Amino acid sequence: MRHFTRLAALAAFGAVLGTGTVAQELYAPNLAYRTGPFAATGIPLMNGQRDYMTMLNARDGGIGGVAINFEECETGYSTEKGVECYEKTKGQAIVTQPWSTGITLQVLPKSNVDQIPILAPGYGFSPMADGKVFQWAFNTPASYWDAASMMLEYIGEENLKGKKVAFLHLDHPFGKEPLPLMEKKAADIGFELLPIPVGLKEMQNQSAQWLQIRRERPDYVIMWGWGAMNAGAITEAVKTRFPMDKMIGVWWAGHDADLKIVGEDGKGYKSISFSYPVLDAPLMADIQKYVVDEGKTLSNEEEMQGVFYSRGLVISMILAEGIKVAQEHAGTAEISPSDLRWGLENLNITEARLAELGMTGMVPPFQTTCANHTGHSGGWMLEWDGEKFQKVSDLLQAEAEVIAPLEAQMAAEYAAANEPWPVSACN
Amino acid sequence: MLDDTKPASAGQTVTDIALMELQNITLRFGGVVAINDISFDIRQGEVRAIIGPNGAGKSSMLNIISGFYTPSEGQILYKGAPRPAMRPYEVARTGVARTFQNIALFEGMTVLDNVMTGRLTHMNAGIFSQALWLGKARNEEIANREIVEKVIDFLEIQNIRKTPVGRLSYGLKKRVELARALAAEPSILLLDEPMAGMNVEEKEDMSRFILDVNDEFGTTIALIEHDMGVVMDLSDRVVVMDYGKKIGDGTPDEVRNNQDVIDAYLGVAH
Amino acid sequence: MLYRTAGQFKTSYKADQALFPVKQDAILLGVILVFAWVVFPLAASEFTFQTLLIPILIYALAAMGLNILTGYAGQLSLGTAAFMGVGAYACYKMVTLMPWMNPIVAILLSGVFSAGVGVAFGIPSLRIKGFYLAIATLAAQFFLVWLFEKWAWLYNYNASGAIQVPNLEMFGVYVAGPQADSLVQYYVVLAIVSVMTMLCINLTRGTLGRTWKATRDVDIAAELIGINLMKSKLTAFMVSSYIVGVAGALFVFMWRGAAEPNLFDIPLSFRILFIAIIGGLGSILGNYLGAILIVGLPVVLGTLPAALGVPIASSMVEHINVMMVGALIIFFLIIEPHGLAQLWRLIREKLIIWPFPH
Amino acid sequence: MLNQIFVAPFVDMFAAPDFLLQVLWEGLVSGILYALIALGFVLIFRSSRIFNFAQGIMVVFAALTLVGLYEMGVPAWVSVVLTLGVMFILAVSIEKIVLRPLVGQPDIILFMATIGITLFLIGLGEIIFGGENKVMITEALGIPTGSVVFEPWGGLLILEEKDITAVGVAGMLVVALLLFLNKTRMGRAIRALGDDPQAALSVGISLQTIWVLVWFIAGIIALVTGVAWGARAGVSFALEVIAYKALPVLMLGGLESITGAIIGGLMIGMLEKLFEIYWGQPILGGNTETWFAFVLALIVLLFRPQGLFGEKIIERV
Repeated sequence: MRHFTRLAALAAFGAVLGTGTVAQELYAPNLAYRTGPFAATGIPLMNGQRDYMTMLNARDGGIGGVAINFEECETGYSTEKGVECYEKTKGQAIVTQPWSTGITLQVLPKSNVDQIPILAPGYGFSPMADGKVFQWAFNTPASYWDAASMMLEYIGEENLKGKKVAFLHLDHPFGKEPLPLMEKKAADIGFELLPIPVGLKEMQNQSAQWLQIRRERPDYVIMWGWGAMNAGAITEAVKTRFPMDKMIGVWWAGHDADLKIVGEDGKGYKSISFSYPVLDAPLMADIQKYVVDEGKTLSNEEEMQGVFYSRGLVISMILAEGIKVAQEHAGTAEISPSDLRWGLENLNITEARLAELGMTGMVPPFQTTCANHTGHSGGWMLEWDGEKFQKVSDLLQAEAEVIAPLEAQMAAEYAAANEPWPVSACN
Repeated sequence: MLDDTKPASAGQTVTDIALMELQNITLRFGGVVAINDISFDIRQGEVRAIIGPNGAGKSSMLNIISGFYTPSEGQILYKGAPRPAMRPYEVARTGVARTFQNIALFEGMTVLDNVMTGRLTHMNAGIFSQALWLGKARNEEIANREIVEKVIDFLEIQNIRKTPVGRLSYGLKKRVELARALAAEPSILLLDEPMAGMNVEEKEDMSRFILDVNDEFGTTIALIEHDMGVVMDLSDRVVVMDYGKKIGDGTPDEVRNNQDVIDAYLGVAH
Repeated sequence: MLYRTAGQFKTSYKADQALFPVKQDAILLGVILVFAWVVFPLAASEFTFQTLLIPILIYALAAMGLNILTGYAGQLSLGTAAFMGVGAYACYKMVTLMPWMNPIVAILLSGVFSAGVGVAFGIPSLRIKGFYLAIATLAAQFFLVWLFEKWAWLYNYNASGAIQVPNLEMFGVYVAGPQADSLVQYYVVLAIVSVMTMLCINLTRGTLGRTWKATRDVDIAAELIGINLMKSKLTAFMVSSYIVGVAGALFVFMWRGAAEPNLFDIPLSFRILFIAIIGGLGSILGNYLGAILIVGLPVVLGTLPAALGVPIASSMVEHINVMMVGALIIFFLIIEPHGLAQLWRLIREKLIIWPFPH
Repeated sequence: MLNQIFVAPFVDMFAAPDFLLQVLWEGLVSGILYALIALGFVLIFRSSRIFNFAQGIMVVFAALTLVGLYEMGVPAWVSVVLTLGVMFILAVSIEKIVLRPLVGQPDIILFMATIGITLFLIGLGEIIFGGENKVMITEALGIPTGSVVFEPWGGLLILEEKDITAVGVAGMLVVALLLFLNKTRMGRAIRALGDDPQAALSVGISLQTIWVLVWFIAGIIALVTGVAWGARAGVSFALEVIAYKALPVLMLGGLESITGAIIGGLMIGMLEKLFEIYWGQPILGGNTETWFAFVLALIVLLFRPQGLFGEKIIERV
């Protein structure tokens, strides 16, 4: 036993040294999941993120002249593996990208101690928007509550009053995340909210949930689905003849491959999104030139046209912009985690900046501040036309006046439950 | 007897006080009658044999005595009082110990631990005392270990004390099983074919041990055995069964000369 | 010569019942304890604490609990994780309802709740045996995890449905929660696990241990020599679930910091079963060996490619890791079905007679 | 509360009989697949006393191989044949590498070995096929994808054609298996093995052959299950969990009973759906299907330890 542990300790020691940053490199690891039951949705996102950074390294020599070491640590969406990855990378990393609400919740409390920014674009804990409380966490550019609010706004208050809305969600912290906002809106507007949980083991066999939907006859189905759950729900919806245009998914339920299973039958299905693939954007040409043509991508043409791949690009762009702003502020290219935090707090992604990046139309403009870690970019409603997702709305904006107090309230509760918890004044 | 603190009854010979009386015992499995209205007694200090051809119901009889089967009809008087319906472990705690036809030792334990299990009915330290290995549990362990060591010495298995029973020969396993039963200091010891499958030498050893147990500790013994020679030499009295019925009962000589027994059993079997 | 036992004679039964009748074993244990209490804490990095030392100890403890039930009392259980969950949720409720409570007391008390639930789910073992019982324990597994999800009171009506460990203080030092130092947590875990191990060794070598082993080996014979099977099995469920519950509380409070219900789902149960079986059923030492192999080895393997500079995608490493664990399980089952503990026993026997084989 | 438990559900059932039929149909479709997987378990258990936990991953593996081959450009039906070939090779490898060295080990060791196989196949499968959710090649296999609609009592009953096909094919497979087990020499040997290994071997078929054969049959069952289930929601590793559902079926039906597996599977499929819809969702907050079957089986076993179809056990010393 002694021999064994010593061997283990030695190897672990070696590993820590081995992953150490070589000079002139920023270590920005990604806690990716290309395995496990959620791999289907994870892979295109990870590919997009990776390709963006690869492109920057090839085209510009990284950011501010420093290469980005965009190493992946595989979690398989398992919280335990995620924490292992976090512990493994936190020594050198300037950022943590936890990629699961479960892992985010787990590392969130440690963020004040370890002082590494958590970047969870479009996921995680919605109250993380409150930068005073969650000084190290960012769910830029939009939170789950933003998503729920925009979906309801799209349906329209007049269409909701007195109606029944089924909330089909994964029975997991991720799926439960929008409930507080939905419940509040249901009370405000006066519609009946019917939460229908899908267990992790039932993702592929949702017949009981859809029988319930058939019995309850909701007017709308709002879906908080992920991984294998999406395909399961959409096929069941087609089978039950639930009108597709009354079904709206969160942005993680808007994956092209999930809809391709039903093809034409899925026409009319909608998904809210803070990103959109613009295939003729200048960025795509650079990706083609510096990554695809060089044989450095793990993706394929079909996947690259999808919503998730381009969302991966957007997410890496947010990180890259954060690094850039931080470098300018710190006056050095080799920034520290707390420099990056400043960068992520002072993002200003304007239309002009998007045009410079060659990403016009791929993400709405947004701006973060010390107190606002989300940026609340708003989003577009996408609709499946039988072959791909199309933008069918103008830019939608979440109701800040409803969300902000809720964020502040729940952030305060969180801080209280985790006493002592430092709260910044953001002056 | 093994425990020095108890009044020794060693040297006791056969008495005519009935330790156990079985009255009109009948046992049915569904429609099959395994034992049909049998009565006999086992006297304090004697060696009582139950014999009969295969399927006569001997093992079922032993199972009834040890409480594994509940008789469909009839009652058992034990130490002068009727024995109520009991779970087998409760019967064991009234001083009934046994061995098994197909050895039922605890293969995952050493010889010593197996014999120690025979003492379980005498040990009652609480779980906390055991977990902390303090006071009562520790003293109890040592006191009982001494008794077990006596049994081990008596049966001459000192040298295999720490051997896992899985590694032992058949004959030794039988002896360890006897040790385990004996360690319980039973009022009545049931032996289910103690010599089955043994060679002549092992049988002689086992016979000697059985007689010694009976002589030195005065333990009452009831046994089932196929080897007629052994039965006639060992036992004080014999019950003969055939097809679930009792067809003879008496001293070995009486039984040997009983015409029913000769017809039904001895004549047929050999 | 290292393991020469000649010349070491026992003069009393008391001495013979000592924990380490052979002197060298005591020395070896001493060395291990020095490493565990002094060397590792001084040398280990944060990463080593969080991914190797603390989890190995906690997993070993959980496996020990399972081993009491499966290895000693012979009742196969596939629901270990759910009982860990009971411990974790009980601990969470206690520290949130009674914030003044000493965290270690809370952890030790949480086992009482899992012991109660364990006994309730152990009742079927009186009638159901073998694989049927194993499947029956799955009823506990699935039902309890479902309950953790549906019974909002358990997680204080949190929106996320997850529980989060608050900062807990003891004598002015944080022992749990985000502010707690890994070193402190390691010592707390090490202390609790050491004490539990000691209690387990005592229980399994004494009356109760023999009762359980007898129940495991031949239950009918056990009953006929005077063992109350109901009591034997239910005490096994009780003791086992207590330990597993404490392990569950440690798991969340001393290591993970937060937990969602599906953390306690079947993969965790299987993982602990692997540890117990690869380590060796019916052995205390085996749980540690198994935990090192099943928990520690994949972590080390995962860091190897990077350390050696081999460019393999991390997802590939993970795939290979899963395959390796599967293959290792099969490999170890084939070379030594009785586990690593048995392997060590054989090596030790060889060492005792070495260098004179006859 | 009492009303909710004892009255309301039945009122609901009678108020909407078409919906009740739909629920039962959905239960039946799941049930027949549970039965199929349970049958795979039973065959392997009878012939080798192995509680084969790898049955679930075999379903995934078979379906992934089929889809993978098709995506490589192999015609659909050729893919089916090749997949069967792969499952055969898998069966032989498992027998040779894992089972043979473990002959005579305690049940729990063999059980653990099958969990080892499961992990190994998960890793291998992800390396070969990747983790993405794949679309079952339903149309290429000629499985109809429309639906049949009935309107009983003015209501609505939708039967998916692919579910009907699944039920039909599964039913046929069950019949074929029963014929094989009862009418062929090999089949009888497999059945006899459960009762008396010696007698079975005297027929002149080696144990190895029988093992390879039952693992191969389990492979065929896995493929059919994989196609049927994959046609509903795609093929991914998440599919593995349906193997758990076969376990309570085994408890109810008995580990060795072929009829038990079939009837138990159908019963559990329908009862768990009924319970979820009429009791679970209204009263307990739903998702009761994860545990209902287990708890039901547990309760039944408490009163009948031998299962529904087993014979009363008489214990002997």
